[in-house]
Amino acid sequence: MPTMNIIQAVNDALDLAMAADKDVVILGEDVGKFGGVFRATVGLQEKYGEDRVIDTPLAEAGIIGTAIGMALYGLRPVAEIQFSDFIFPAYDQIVNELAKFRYRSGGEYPCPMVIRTPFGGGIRGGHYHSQSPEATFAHHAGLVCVTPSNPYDAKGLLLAALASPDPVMVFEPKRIYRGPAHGTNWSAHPKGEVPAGHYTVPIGKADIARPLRGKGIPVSLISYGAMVETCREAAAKLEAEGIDVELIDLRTLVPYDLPAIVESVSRTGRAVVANEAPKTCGFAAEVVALIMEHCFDWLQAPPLRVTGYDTPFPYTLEAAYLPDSGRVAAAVRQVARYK
Amino acid sequence: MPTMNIIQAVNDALDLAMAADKDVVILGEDVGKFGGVFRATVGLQEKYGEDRVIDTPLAEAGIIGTAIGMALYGLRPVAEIQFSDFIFPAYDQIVNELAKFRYRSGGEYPCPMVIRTPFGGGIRGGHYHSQSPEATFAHHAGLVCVTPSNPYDAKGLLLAALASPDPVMVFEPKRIYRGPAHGTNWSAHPKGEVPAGHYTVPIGKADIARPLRGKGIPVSLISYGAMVETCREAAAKLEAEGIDVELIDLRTLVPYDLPAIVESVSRTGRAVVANEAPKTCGFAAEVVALIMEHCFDWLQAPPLRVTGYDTPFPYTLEAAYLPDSGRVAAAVRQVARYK
Amino acid sequence: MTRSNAAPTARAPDAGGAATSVSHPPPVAIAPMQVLRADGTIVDPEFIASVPPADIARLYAAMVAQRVYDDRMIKMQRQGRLGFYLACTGEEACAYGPAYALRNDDWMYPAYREPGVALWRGFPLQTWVDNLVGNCDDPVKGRQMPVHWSARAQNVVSISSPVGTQIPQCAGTAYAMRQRGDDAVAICFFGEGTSSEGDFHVGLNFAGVAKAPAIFFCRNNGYAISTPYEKTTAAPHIALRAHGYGIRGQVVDGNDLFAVIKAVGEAAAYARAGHGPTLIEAKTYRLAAHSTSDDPKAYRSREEEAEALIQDPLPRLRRWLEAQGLWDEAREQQTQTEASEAILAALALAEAKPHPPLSTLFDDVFAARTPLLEAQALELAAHLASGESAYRAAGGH
Amino acid sequence: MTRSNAAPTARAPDAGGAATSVSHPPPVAIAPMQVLRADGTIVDPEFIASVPPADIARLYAAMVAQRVYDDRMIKMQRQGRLGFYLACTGEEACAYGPAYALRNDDWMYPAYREPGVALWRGFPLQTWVDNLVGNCDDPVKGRQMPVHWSARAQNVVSISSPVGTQIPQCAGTAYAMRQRGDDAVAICFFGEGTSSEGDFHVGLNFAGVAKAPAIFFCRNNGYAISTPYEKTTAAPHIALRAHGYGIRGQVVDGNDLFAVIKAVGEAAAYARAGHGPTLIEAKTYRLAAHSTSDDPKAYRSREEEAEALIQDPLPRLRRWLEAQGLWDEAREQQTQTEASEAILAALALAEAKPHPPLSTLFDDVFAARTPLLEAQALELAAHLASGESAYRAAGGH
Ligand SMILES: Cc1ncc(C[n+]2csc(CCOP(=O)(O)OP(=O)(O)O)c2C)c(N)n1
Ligand SMILES: Cc1ncc(C[n+]2csc(CCOP(=O)(O)OP(=O)(O)O)c2C)c(N)n1
Ligand SMILES: [Mg+2]
Ligand SMILES: [Mg+2]
Repeated sequence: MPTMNIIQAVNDALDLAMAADKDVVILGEDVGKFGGVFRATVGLQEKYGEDRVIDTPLAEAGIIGTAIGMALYGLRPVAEIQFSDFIFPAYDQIVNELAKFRYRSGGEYPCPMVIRTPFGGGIRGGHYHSQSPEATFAHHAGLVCVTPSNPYDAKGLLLAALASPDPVMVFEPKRIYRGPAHGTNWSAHPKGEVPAGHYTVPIGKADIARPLRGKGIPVSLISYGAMVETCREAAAKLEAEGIDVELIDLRTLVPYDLPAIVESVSRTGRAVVANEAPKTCGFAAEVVALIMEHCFDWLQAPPLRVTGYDTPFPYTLEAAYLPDSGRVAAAVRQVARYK
Repeated sequence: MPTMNIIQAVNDALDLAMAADKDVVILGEDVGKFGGVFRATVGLQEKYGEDRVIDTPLAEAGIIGTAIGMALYGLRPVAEIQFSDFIFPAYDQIVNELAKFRYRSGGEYPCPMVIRTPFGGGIRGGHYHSQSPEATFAHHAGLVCVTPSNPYDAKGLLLAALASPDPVMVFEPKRIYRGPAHGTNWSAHPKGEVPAGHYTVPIGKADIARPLRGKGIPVSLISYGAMVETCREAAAKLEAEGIDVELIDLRTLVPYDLPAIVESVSRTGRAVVANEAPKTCGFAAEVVALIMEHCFDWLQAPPLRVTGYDTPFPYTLEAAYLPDSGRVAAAVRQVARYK
Repeated sequence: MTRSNAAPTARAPDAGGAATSVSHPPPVAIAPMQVLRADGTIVDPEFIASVPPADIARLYAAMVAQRVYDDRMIKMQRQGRLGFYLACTGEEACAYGPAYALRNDDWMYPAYREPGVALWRGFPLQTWVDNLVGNCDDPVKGRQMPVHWSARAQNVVSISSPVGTQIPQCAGTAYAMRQRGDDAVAICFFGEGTSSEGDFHVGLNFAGVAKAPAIFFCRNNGYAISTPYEKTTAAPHIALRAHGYGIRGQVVDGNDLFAVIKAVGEAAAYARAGHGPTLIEAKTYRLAAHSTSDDPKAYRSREEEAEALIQDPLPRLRRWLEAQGLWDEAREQQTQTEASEAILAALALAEAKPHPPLSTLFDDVFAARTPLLEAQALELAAHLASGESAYRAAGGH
Repeated sequence: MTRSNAAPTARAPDAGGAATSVSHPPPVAIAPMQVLRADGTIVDPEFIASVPPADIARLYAAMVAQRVYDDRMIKMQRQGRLGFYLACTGEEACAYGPAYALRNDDWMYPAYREPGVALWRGFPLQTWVDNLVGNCDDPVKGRQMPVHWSARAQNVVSISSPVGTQIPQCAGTAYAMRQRGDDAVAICFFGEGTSSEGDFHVGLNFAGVAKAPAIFFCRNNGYAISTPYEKTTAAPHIALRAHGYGIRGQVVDGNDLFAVIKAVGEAAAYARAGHGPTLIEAKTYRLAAHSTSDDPKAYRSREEEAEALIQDPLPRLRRWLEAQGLWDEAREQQTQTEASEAILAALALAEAKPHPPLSTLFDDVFAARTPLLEAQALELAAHLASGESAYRAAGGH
């Protein structure tokens, strides 16, 4: 099977979709000749023309607003927002228009389209090239939100998004675009194997990224995006300490896979939830609240959150800011040893 | 002591601040001659002139963007966003600029200013005149977020906001602008008594809106904004059923008053958190997660949330959508009777 | 966004050389295009001759009916029978003119002041009133305030409250039309106040670069709620902004139905010919209050309103029709009576219909209900059964 | 936003009458204002005579130094000594010209391509380099990427990455200046790509209505990363947008230092006189890559770049200075050598400085740390002490 990194997997999915359906169009800043600042659309303009891979003026509200108008008419736009830090000029179009179109029109005007945007830190991008705003979209009803953590899911989720009747936001973990960790690449990783041709990863289904090994105190560790690899690292470290981590990769934030969460936490009685975004009102808060509501009787310890700090994202001190495997491990230990 | 409704209290606070400090300016859509669509700025343009009470062009990004520029130079702008449903064109200016100015400039450019915006449903405003987006601002570090629930706090918090060195967002509960409930007005309510002259309600301090009466199963009920009155109604109803509610009005969402939450819940062992916004990633999720992290050992029951449903806001079925005192009471009962 | 405009590149050419200021002061006021003046004089007999007079009579009748609907619905709101209403009084030509000038496969993005565009295309009066009431036959299932309807069968897009968002959407739809090889155009309606939003700028600029077959129709009615034109912009005309997007601009007398038809017709022909978008600014006046929540006495004078009445599109058209022998007092009376009866009957019918079913609360958020929404629907059902529901207490079923 | 512009009201006047299209096709290209052409010919001797030649020599020296800094820092980035860099090569006149034309109490909102505006006002080279490195003396405490500095003492506002946000902010600052009775102006720099953002529109329109003493300086360097001007807008000039805001517009040769000084000086005088804002469009060319993350080979030709070199602002100015006997090869060499030594020395010093202290992570979010931030600071301290920290593992202190 071919191995790919996430960028290649995204590019492959887009290529397949464009070849299969001439209504699929891509639009965004620098997506054409340049192939996007992360190169996710490389080669597509050459192949499908300037009318289907559209270099837009520099205006995110315009990208999303025009994409909505295209989708209403029947095209299937894939809008790229260069960094999710720059998605906010389009916030109104996304949360007041895109999210509500089907509902507010009584079902007359559904608006299926895809927004791809790289999110998260770890690329030395500082303040404005590192944010993780997914929770502020998940809060507004009407937006499907997915976050792949590896090449296999990146392709499968994007193809699922392209087939969805709903608007889908794909938050792409830019830190691990090219490899699961600094200095390694995806070809060594099982999830780097990406089938050729069309397949989908179902929206709304979490993945057990690492099952319990059956030895040690079991703890559910729930995360998504680039943090999945950080959690995997923590799990490996904890194995030796007699802590057995079940790592759940949510993959979809909206609609989330509650049965998968409940099933795991009711078995382990212990949970840690990790996201890179700031703590206050981040997605981890939602998962903890859900665990409360659905697993209270099984809990052996309070579920803890590992998150970014409640500050803007720094540059020089990025490595101190980013939740690392050490912080995840410490929280898991605390939960495992709770009495 | 004079009695006022919330609109009058806001107007009074603005009047006092403008009289005391000529750097205070008000800007927004229709705030001048018209006095704002909710009449909060009535009479101020006449008194302080068109240069200090500014009718802006219809552009929320312009209102906030220019206010930021004014604040950086030393004015103290109070920007009105007509409905919080229409704040999203300014989302980028608020979360990427206003929230981060002090931090990103190493402290060189603080940006103290106030944004007032009515939020929440209950006025038959449907889809686009009813939203509660506070959690999506609380998530971005750097914004103080306050939500008065009565005239006394409305004036005191606004005057505190005007004296704050930080940017402050005031989410005003428009449903109860003129009375704590449909058909009654604030003059009958103790919190309708509003001292003349300057006073502040401290930012970051919750209020015990209804202390325990000492009889029955104690439950902490935590809320803010217009929902406080809904919760008060529920508490009155529950008293007869042997359930003793301690009602905490958060008043400030960022920075929240953790000691007040922990103190109450560790005493009662039972908690319900209510907000009007949709459930997923709403502010109630944060409060539940905090309760988990800080009160686990005292908990007798899982903390529950009472929230809006995860749909856009409806019009005809508004009364079915809005969390009413019956839904709050049911959740409190469930928590009180949990075994 | 491809078909290049062959615009000069950005590099500084050494050509010319005299120190030229682009525009200082900005260009003087431009007289709006007119066909039939308020005083009855005809500016463009050729254009008038090109429109079947019977069509004008039909349009006039529809405009008269619209005014009757508006008057009645404002009264009904005052009587508490509607939650909210918003009239287009004085601006009828800006809805019926474009509706007439375009084809049924042309898409429309109205603001909230153009029910006429859908009614003209056959959107049933009853459905429109069902929306005003928010009953089970409201096309938007009671989810939005009155006047926020949707008319899929008429190719009129669901109305939004946030102003301006429709402008880039219209550009996108126009792009899609060209991309699909369809010969249609897309038009977007908005007020001069709305032209201050960022979405105006991004929408027109996108359409310009893409040469999308779009028409941007700015109803300049002098006010954005209480905000007068002078506080909206320092530009003498909104249409001057066309320069800045390299697109066609047009100022038109928005109270002159003929002129509006002509302007939109020309813009549509231009767009269909592949030349790109036009920004039309129609000068008109909001004779009505902004909405039933507004009282214009707070911010404008009775004299100003009286003066504006002279430009009213209805009497001007009526005089012309009468001169052609196509209208008289009897027809006027009959049209008004019929409209009044029709709208009141529709309202009575609408009021008799039940609320949208509770299930509609949870439908259409997504194509299918999520498990969370299923759970919330069950929660609500249990709550309603509990006897503690405020909705039930208020008589909801 | 008050001082009324006495704009015509929005009501349709009956005046005029001929069917007038505002602009179709849009006005033809306007020659940029020039003072000193690339070929050395002088267009405006009077203006040249009004500037002390010694000042021009100083400006030229600063521009030469800037180019040296840019060259060195790009190399340093390639060697891994900087995380990121972004040069203004070819566009130096657009920073040093405005800096010279304005007073020190005039506020500046630069984008990321104008370090010159602060350096000219005395922002220390060392501080600038401390920012590039993000060390403990970086004025923004290592919180932003390189080239996002802040210079409070110079009245230059903290640089943001999101483009365009500065434009309404600049309008607001200008408003505040007038409100305070200060005689200052505010200027905002941005690229032609940025002029597509909604913030451009809302900012210029606000400033226009308010007649705020603002200058909007659009550096039209032909590209927004890879996006060429033709895909940014169909308008031949960004400055044409001034019409649509009722403000003054000006196209200027951005590679002609004299012309830039003149344009900004005139705009400032106009603003100080109470006439309101000016939109200046400076035609230039981005000789550099967009940033060290970019490679222009992917989207433009070597021929185009070579052709653009002819317009380079530096040689043109040097020839003039040499003709005046104010410059020669020796001074050129000396300036370059000194600049090179200065920047490399500053870099070495900067690299030797420690990181910003960890406490800076939690400071300045608010004026005072909240309890939550205090708790998180303690959490981080405990984590660093645990031996499991990635930051510590990577050598952080
Ligand atoms: C984004 C947004 N901000 C504010 C409002 C509130 N609002 C509704 S209508 C209106 C005025 C619109 O004026 P204009 O565009 O001139 O249209 P008109 O009502 O005159 O037809 C305002 C401010 C809104 N609906 N949307
Ligand atoms: C809101 C926003 N969107 C996207 C970006 C990414 N970005 C950085 S610079 C740039 C191009 C800017 O072009 P232009 O305004 O012409 O300035 P220039 O770089 O040419 O000086 C883009 C798209 C950004 N910084 N901010
Ligand atoms: Mg208007
Ligand atoms: Mg550029």
